[in-house]
Amino acid sequence: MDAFILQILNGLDKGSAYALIALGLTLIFGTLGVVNFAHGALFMIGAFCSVTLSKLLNLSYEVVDPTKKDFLGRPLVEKHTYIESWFGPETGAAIIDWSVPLAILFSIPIMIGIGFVMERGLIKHFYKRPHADQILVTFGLAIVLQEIVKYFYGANPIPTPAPAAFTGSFDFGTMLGFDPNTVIYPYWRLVYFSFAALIIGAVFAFLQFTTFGMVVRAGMADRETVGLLGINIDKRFTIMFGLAAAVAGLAGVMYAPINSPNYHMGMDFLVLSFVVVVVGGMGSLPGAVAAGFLLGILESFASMNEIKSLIPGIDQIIIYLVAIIILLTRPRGLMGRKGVMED
Amino acid sequence: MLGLNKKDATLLLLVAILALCAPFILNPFPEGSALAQFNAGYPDLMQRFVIFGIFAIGFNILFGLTGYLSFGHAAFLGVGSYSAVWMFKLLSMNVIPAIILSMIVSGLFAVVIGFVSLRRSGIYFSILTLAFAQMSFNLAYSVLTPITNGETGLQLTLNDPRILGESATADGSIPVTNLFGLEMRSTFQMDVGAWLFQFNVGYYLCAFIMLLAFYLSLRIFRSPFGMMLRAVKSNQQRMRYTGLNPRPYTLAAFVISGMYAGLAGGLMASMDPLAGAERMQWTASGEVVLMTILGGAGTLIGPVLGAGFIKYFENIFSKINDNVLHGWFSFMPDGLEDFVVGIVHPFIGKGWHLTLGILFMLVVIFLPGGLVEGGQRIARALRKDKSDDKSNAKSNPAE
Amino acid sequence: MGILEVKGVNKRFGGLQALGNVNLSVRENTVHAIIGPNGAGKSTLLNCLVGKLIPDTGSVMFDGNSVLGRQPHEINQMGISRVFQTPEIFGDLTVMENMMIPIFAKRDGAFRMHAVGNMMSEKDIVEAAEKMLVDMNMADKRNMHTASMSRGDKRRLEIGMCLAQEPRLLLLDEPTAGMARADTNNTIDLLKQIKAERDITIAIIEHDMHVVFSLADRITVLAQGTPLVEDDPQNIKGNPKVREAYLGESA
Amino acid sequence: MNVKPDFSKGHNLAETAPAYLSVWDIHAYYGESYIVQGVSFNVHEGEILALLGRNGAGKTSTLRAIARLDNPAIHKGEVWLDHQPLHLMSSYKAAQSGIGLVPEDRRIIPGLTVEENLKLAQIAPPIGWSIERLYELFPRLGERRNQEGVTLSGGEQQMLAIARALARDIKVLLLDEPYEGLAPVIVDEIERTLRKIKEQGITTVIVEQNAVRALELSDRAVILDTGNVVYDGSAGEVLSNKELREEYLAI
Amino acid sequence: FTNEPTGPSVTLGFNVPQTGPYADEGADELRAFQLAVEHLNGGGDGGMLGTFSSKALKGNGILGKEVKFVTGDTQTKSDAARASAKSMIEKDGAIMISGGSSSGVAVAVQGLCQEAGIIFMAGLTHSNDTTGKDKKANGFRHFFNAYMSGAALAPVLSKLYGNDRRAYHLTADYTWGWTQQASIAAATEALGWQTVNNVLTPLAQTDFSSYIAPVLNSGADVLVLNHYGGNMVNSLTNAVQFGLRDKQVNGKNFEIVVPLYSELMAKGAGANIKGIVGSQNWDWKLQDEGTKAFVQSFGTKYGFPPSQAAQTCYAQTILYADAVERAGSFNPCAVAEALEGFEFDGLGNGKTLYRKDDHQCFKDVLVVRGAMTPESEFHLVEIVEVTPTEQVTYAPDHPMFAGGALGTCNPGA
Ligand SMILES: Nc1ncnc2c1ncn2[C@@H]1O[C@H](COP(=O)(O)OP(=O)(O)OP(=O)(O)O)[C@@H](O)[C@H]1O
Ligand SMILES: Nc1ncnc2c1ncn2[C@@H]1O[C@H](COP(=O)(O)OP(=O)(O)OP(=O)(O)O)[C@@H](O)[C@H]1O
Ligand SMILES: [Mg+2]
Ligand SMILES: [Mg+2]
Repeated sequence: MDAFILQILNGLDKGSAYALIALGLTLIFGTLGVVNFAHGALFMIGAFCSVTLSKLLNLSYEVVDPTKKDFLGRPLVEKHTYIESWFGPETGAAIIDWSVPLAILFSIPIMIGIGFVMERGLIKHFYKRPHADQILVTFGLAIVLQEIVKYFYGANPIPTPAPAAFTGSFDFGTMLGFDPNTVIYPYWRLVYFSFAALIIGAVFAFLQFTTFGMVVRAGMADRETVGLLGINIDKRFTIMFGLAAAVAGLAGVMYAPINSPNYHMGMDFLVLSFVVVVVGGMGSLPGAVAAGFLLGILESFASMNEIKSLIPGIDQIIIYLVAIIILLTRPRGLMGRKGVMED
Repeated sequence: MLGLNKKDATLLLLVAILALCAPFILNPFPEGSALAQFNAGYPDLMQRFVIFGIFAIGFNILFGLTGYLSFGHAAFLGVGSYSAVWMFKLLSMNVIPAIILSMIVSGLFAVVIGFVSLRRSGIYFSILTLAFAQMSFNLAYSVLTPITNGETGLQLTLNDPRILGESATADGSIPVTNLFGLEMRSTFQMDVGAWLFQFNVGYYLCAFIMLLAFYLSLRIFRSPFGMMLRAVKSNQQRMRYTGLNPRPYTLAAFVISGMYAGLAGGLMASMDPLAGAERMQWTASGEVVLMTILGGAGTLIGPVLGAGFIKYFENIFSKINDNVLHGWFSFMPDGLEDFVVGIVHPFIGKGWHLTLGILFMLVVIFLPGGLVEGGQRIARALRKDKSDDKSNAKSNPAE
Repeated sequence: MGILEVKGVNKRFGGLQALGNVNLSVRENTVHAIIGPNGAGKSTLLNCLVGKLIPDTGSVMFDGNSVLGRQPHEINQMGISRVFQTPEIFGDLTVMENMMIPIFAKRDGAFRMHAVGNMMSEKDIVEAAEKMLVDMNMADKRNMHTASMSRGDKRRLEIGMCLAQEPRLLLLDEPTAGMARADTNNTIDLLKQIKAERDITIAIIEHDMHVVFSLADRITVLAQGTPLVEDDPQNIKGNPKVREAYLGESA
Repeated sequence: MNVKPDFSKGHNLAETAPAYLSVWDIHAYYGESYIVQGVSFNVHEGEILALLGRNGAGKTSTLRAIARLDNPAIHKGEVWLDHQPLHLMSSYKAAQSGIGLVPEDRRIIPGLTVEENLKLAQIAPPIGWSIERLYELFPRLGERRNQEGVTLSGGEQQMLAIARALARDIKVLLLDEPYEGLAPVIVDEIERTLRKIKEQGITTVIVEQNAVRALELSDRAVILDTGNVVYDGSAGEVLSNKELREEYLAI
Repeated sequence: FTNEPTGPSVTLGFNVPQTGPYADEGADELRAFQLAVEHLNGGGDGGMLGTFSSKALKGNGILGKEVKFVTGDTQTKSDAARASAKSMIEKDGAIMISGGSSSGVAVAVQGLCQEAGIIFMAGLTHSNDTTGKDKKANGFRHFFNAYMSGAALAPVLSKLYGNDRRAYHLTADYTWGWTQQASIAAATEALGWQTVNNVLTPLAQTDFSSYIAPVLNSGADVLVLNHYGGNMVNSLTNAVQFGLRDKQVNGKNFEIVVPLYSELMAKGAGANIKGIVGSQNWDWKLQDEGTKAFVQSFGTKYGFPPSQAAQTCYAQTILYADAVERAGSFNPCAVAEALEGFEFDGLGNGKTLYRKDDHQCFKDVLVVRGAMTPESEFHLVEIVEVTPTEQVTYAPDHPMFAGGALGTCNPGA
């Protein structure tokens, strides 16, 4: 029972990451109809917003300490951060410690800006082009973005810890009457889950309670006719793209403490997020979110020893297996709309 | 000629000449010159060009004609390789049975995967094929290690039975792949002045098979079957109401292209008897998609060009390091030399991905029809230059 | 006993009864027109005949065999061809290729590989297609990509493609909509000629009364999913109910 | 005016009243193919103009060019509506300036219900008829308001397309074959509506294959042939002049 | 023999990951190779040439021929690595290939070199198979292996955590992971530890939470992470997130062990590695003369201390050159003979033996622990113990290394 609860928690947490990435992807892929292979790169850039902010906060001046020696036997050059010298060691340290949450604010304008530039400068010309061309150009872009990040940050993962206040884990077990330490869950992952729920809710509300969503959907189905109705669809597409980039970026910002960011983390998630979006059904935001959680939970269960011992290697293939089964039983995924990218 | 019209026959002839003379064409720079770095005329890379060419030609039969975008074609390549290596391990080092088996096995795989995946179209189809390939890859890497040798890849050993051959040669090493005794790796070297040309048996076998594959694809493109496949792409609804069932056509195309992939895999293993799981990863499937689009999907020669383009970058650009750069620019004054090297540095060696990414974008932005369109534009420009009459602007059907 | 027998067909879309207990009998070698107000269920009825929709209840027999439960291509192979309300043609292919495909389908059935033959060396098919193009007055457009044709041309092509199959039953859903008057008259002549030359039964949906009354041997008026009357053209013209519900004063 | 054949009688109206919508020497291309080859005509405020011609004459292309759709692309020429230069605008700007096009293939937006299709038309200003009023005009649409637009019957879609144009406050209504696929009663109904619209001062350009009906409704007619204006004059003239009709309309 | 150098220079091929997750490690290897070439050609301060026990090298290249090199990208994929190695052999005429950052690649390239008649000096490869069932006569490994990790770790673990421990293994689901897990399990079980569970994790896994979560519940009090690279960084980060490091189980402190450490992984895992025990082939803080000379030379040139991967690649290049020099020929068979059974000192790690039977190198192995109070940004781990050679030596026919045959050396065409 406790193992079960634990895996549900895990699944929800994993699922929230999948759902968040898939949400951003589906805004572009499911709604605008652009196969965006650069979406993973946006996620990665989000994570590197965290890294960058923490680097910026850690900018330091150097002081030579002749009493100590460095590895070559020369006097040691010590580094002191400006932040600490400006705000005093305690406040300074606290600011540095909170760099990841602060990066949320830092990243929103950056991501929206990147989204705008990407859409206006590149994607705009590809709405009417075949999907294959979209794949090629966005894949090229993804590589370029990745390599730029790699050039500046290297290939190695960069540890980006959460604020100290969130280290450790919350003991659900004692709350539910189990033994202590049986059902624990890290605070930061709980934060991530809540954050994901918040973003998902906000995006839904935006698209549900305004006509924006309907217009964009209509624009994707038939740009020309929407233009005939006096609507400037280009502008809305740009906004949608910015929104999607921001969602992807925020997913990345908050993910940084969970796994140290590296330049190819986007590619690692890319295929999976496409699977999630398609299993959810093209063009359906609730579908993408539901599929994210479903696959997250199933993946967690598949990694349980009891199940692995029954079917060896099941955790290696579960996502794909489920995807196949769902797509065969439900032609358009969980909640897909008819006619969206079916040809 | 050979049941082809004049234009196609010319194209085939052109490809044949290119393939035959590749050792010369790809080695334009004299040995030891600064530009020798850009020579690609060595057996391994030439083999890769034609093998990936076969892979892409096959992929294009499915994608270019029917529009079904498979994102899992690498699975067939991988399966083909494994089959071939197993043949080398169990039967003999002759490449013929290995290649045949690899085509059969990948064909069977394609029947199964195609049968299931083709129940859906569009992106749903793509994801189904992707899912199958990723499952194959993940399993090959882990659970199926007894068959695939997992991470390392399936290799030959001295203990393999090789019923019709020998486990080990007289001097105690693993025998090499051959075609009835003609060793794949044997290379005839021709020294011409500063040039060294290499004529490799394996390459010519691959090139010959590639020509066959190309010829077959030409015939398929021009055949009634090819027309049906284009009809599938164009309007399945109309097809059904015309009394044609699209499913067997798409399945046939899928299996044919799967067998092409298997053939490529088998050849790869024949040139270098190792089969690694990465050959089945989505990135490998993505690569053939990129090759095809880059060259020009739906055109006959495009995929081959695309394959050559990507493999060239992978193998040539990745090997240019700062040392080489300094060698090239050593004629410049020191400060300038460092500056130029500094500028070029991010794009070569470990930065070859960056260059490739940029080129992908440039090609697709400026040449919507891929490299083939680039060629056509050049040809058109040349023609215009010659005869300055108003060219008939009729768009000619795709190559 | 007609060649096409529709008995008790019902079809619902959610809350909407699109077809309610439709009975229809089409006699062989006649032109049977189905008319009725917009949304009466005419196209839905055709859809049930070709396998695009499956009726909720009822039976559809073609020449003594049930149509229901068969795939669209099987139904076509039985001898039923259909022209759609919005033209369904192979947009990426040329006119000539469009014309060849149905002829292949007629000759080879649902599937035959032909993977290495040259399409242009199939003499019989090329000839038949050429002839059909001449008949349809489209020979000059043979190498055009159909996507860029005007809609009237597309429709004419589609009719030609269906005729090329030499079907026993031809279903036409507003074949002359959007066609210039001259071409409409051509089409009427063509259909008459074809009817005279071969054994063919035609079921036609049309809002253009000129076409209906020039061609039809018999007319069924469908309203709100059920047949209102079935009669000879003359009687239909005079039927006050039909005038009120459908024809209006200008007919 | 830059009209090639001079039917001087037809120019009466044109010469006296000032032009409201003025199309001047437009040349438009689909890719490389030259389709609209220098078309000019004027439309006066509140009048109905019939734009006629055979299939493929370039009627649709002309309307699309006026509505500033990218395809065909105008390479040369000017379009003025009420002193606004449409030729300098993109299509949504042109629409906001008062152009309302009912496209020939209706272009109902998939995935949206009937009501959403109408709502969509009222997102950008200026807003015209209320949705309730449109349902009064086409009760059929009111009944189907929550059905997905593309599943409507052909005629119902046509109604929706017209309603969608009226949902916006437009100055000029461009109708591309509005009667196509409609039952005769509905055609009568729409004709009445168009007259009503005319009374409200809306200017209309109507493209229609049913030339007689269109001419009866219209004040003036422009006839196109292979992308050129071959007649520009009164509608009555065309109706009464048999030669004209036979030469350009084959009726 | 293949690629016999005829001109005034000789070409070596350095095949390292330049793209993909191990690109940084590859870059460090490349730095070491370049440094080695510089030293062989008589440039720089000579580095470990001065401390190397064999004095055959004179700083005038190899056998008087100037050393040149070509580089390639393995992409950490067997296929790409072989393609790259082939191009070095076929196009550039490389006489020796070295480098690599994973066992799969090492085994694949080693096989290729055997077929082509080239010497392969493995870079970073830790799997038992490289000199076990996949050993090749033309291939040599300077790096230690999983068995040695186990053998070195076991006594330290016993000393630190006692002999009554229950271990839970998370293992990367591929060959290297399996051999390491088997080696560590065998070594710890010999101490009296119990292996509660061994869970295989998919290679592509990035989030290990669902594998970590059940650990506390299993009654285990030690978690062994048989992961490398990104897998290890993530699984360790996740384990620490779950608070495993601070928990008490069975009345003992819960402990985490990472059997194979690398500097880059340690850097990637950041503060999470504090106090976590593992093993290393070499560390720049060793105090022998060879290490000091190398660190000085490398540090002066690049501004930071070398990684163990760099040290391995440097040593491999020097060892190859020295063997050629001693054999007096570039013939791979002569070189192999010179390397087989070769005993030397002064390349770091103290006295070292290249065993003839399997071409595995035997030397001291380091047990290290994540530094609790780092003195500088380069101070990631501290050395807990230098396990002497005898303790990590095993018989050539040890079952973990069984199967496969060395074969005979192949000089190629
Ligand atoms: N898929 C569907 N879902 C819901 N309602 C549908 C669907 N298809 C058709 N309908 C409805 O069923 C009714 C009959 O439609 P049908 O297309 O058969 O009419 P029709 O007689 O062909 O009309 P028209 O002459 O205008 O083409 C219409 O009211 C239409 O809205
Ligand atoms: N998208 C397109 N690309 C290329 N050519 C086109 C395209 N659309 C139309 N054409 C061509 O332009 C010409 C004029 O077409 P248009 O649709 O304007 O004629 P129309 O007068 O409206 O005819 P119809 O009465 O059949 O609707 C036709 O010859 C047609 O083939
Ligand atoms: Mg209808
Ligand atoms: Mg038109």
